[in-house]
Amino acid sequence: MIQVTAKYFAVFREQAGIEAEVLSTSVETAREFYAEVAILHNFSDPVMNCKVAINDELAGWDSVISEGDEVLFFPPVAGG
Amino acid sequence: MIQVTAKYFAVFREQAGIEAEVLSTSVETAREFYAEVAILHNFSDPVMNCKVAINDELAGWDSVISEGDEVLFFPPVAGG
Amino acid sequence: MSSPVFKIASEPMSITSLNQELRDESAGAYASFEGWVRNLNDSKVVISLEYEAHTAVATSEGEKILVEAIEKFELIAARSFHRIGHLQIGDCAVWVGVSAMHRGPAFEGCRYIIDELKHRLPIWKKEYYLNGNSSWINCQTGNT
Amino acid sequence: MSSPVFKIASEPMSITSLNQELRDESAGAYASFEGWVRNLNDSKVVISLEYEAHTAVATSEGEKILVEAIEKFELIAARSFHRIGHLQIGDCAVWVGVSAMHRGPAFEGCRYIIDELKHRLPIWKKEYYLNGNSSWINCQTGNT
Repeated sequence: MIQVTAKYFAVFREQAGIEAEVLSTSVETAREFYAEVAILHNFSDPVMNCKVAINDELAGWDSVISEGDEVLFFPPVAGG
Repeated sequence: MIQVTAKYFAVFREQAGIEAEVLSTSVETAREFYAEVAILHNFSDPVMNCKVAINDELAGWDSVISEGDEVLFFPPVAGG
Repeated sequence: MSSPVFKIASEPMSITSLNQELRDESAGAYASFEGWVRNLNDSKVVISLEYEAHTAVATSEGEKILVEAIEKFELIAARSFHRIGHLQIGDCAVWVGVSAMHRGPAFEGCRYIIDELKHRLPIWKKEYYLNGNSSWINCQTGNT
Repeated sequence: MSSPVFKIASEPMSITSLNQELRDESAGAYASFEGWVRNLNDSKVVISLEYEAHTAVATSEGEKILVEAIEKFELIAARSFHRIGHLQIGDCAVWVGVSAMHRGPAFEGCRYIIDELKHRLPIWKKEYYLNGNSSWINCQTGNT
């Protein structure tokens, strides 16, 4: 198990009711970690509409997450 | 024969050496009138690259010209 | 829809206030184009240039182009001016601004207007070169 | 080529001075886009809206988009900002400005930048409606 910080933005933050939390997980990738937090907080957006950043850098959903990482979950964007 | 004022702009004015002149002509259309002034002043631009206005309104080259008209000869344009 | 305004201007214009005239509560997109006098044309060094226009015909033709663009692209508003007289490198020679609900029509309408202005307005440009020569340019030759 | 600058801005910016930063003696064309807050989205009356961003990621992704556009369209320079915080109807939420030798690349580069910004920046919009409701918007739904 590793300890990872999950951070939530915009509608994810509102749905989760918190900005960030430290979670213990046995998953390997950002995609699997999203599946876990989506169940935890009832997120319904599929990954293809969302983005993930690891330690403030945009990352692919198949990136491996490591002990101590901050994983940022970005719901569908709407700039402009 | 009708009396018509020919007005020249930009490179036409420089080639003709005058801004305007009153000419007597027996032609019927702006196109034929241009052919006459082109010979008179050595204009080499074909009508398809030029424009004509009659009494300050853009007109087609086949417009009929009448006694007292002002016919404006516009060389190839270069706005912007 | 506000009525379109096209101006032949012998002095610099305030683009900031023209931009304000395009505003509308339903406008989500604004696109603009500026033509700047540049220092090279056809690999000759340009030091300044002179624009001449037939003001009455250019103004009515310019307004016609704005109306066409508003109808064709469902723009909310459109404005444009073209400078005449002696301009220096970097001066704004022509400006087009449009507002629309969405960005697609704003870009397309703005592009339509500048393309038509360049081909249809009775405006002529004389370039003055570093070597002391000058030459009338036409839109078949190099151009912005 | 000047280095591109993308900014997440919590206060209004001076577009006039940003325009100046794009100037270059070889630039013949300038194209700009502004996204304005409009009063209707999906037929609901909007009274104001709130933009939230992840500033660090949005800034680096924004700069990446500007660099892509400069290379792809041979732009001379490109700048952009996106506002965050609470905006009112008519406020400028996003601005893109580019300069190029000619107008084709200027229009295409400007369009490329705004299209990419809208899809790639971690920025979120919450609309507040006349009826007291509010809702997070995503770019699959109605948009400028």
